[in-house]
Amino acid sequence: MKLLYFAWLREKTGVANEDASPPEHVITVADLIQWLVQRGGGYKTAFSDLSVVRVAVNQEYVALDHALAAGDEVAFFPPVTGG
Amino acid sequence: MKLLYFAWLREKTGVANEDASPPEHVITVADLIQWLVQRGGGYKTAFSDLSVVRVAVNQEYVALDHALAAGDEVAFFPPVTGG
Amino acid sequence: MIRVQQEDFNIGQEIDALTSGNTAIGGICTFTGTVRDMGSDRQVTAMTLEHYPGMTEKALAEIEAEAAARWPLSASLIVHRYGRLQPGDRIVLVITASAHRQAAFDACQFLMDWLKTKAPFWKKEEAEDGIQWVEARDSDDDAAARWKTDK
Amino acid sequence: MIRVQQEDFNIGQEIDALTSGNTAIGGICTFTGTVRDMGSDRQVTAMTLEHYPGMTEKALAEIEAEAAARWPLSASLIVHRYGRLQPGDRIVLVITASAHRQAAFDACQFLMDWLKTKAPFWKKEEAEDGIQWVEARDSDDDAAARWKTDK
Repeated sequence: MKLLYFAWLREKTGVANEDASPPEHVITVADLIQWLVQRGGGYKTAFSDLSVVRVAVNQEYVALDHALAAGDEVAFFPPVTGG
Repeated sequence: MKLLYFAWLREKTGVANEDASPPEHVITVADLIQWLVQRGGGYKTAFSDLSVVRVAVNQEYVALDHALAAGDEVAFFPPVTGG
Repeated sequence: MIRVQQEDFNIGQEIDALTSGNTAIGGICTFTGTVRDMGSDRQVTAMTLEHYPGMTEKALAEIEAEAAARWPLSASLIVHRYGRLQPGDRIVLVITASAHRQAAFDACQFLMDWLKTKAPFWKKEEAEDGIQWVEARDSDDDAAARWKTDK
Repeated sequence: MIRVQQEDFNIGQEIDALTSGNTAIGGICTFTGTVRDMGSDRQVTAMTLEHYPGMTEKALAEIEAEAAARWPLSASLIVHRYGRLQPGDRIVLVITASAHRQAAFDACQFLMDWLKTKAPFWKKEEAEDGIQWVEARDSDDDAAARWKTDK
């Protein structure tokens, strides 16, 4: 599973992208976030307020209860501010 | 009083502009039109359907009951179709 | 600013002249009207735009002033051509620039709607079956009516 | 057509490339977003636009396809820049061309509203009092919400 972080989520985690192999009990996006938060440090800070975190799986927006599959590209980023 | 005609009102009257001295009983735009219609010919045809005639006095849209003054510039034209 | 002219205009140059160097602008909306070959249901080969010199300039300046009063515009421009035009030719250009995107969009649309119903221009279309004056459309009146403030 | 690029664009050239020769077009609407020196209430000296390569192109193409499905467009273009920009610089360009004026206006506004809320770009502003990420605005969500078809 490939994880990507953008904008201040990238800055807070200190990671732009990483390969991750979450344990079997990680089914949904919410599970994945919980697993990342347990790493502590920047991850805990980055995910402290999920109301300002958006998630895309394979480049499509998804909700927190979206079920993940092996090989997914999961991106975390704040609400967009382009245009 | 200067009278101007545009688009098909110009074509039907056969006049682009003319100087006119209507009699004293011509008070409003409606009176002026009635006076012009009495000339017959192209004028009668041009003003046969007032729902498609617009009037500007001194380059401002006015209604048929607008009172005229000596020296006014009175323009007759169809609903506009620019843009 | 308003201009009534026979000559064509260059949209890019007009935008630059109107907005460049003004760093308070956040959005620029433009609308360009062009001659379609398919006018009122007939194949149009050319058209001629007649106008009322004097009143045209006055009407456009009034419309622009009203837009500037209703929206926070940094700059605006209306250019309207007259004379004989062919399919694909540009007829009219409206540019509105504002700090705010919605103001730029709304003012541009307001100006176009009012141009269509108030500015003294008349189109005469040439087609294979003859020449005729274009009739005003109710939809243009409806479009303009939505901006009435007394509703 | 969509493009995501670091380089600036020329509005006039983009309009010409997209529309010239197409005599079915009656109206062309464009919106250009530019960098304001007064961002979120602070004096901005520069900004950097980060994006999500891959998803950006996908999101823009989807948004454009939805506009083409909803309105009778003859042509459309979205160009969005990324990288470091300065006040007055162009950020985004949307062009919509249609036989009908209202369709061109509506589609252009729809595309801008969705770009603002869906396209994965993030702005970081540099000002005298420091550097900070721009926060999303509720007004942009409200603007996008009016196009929802299920309401």
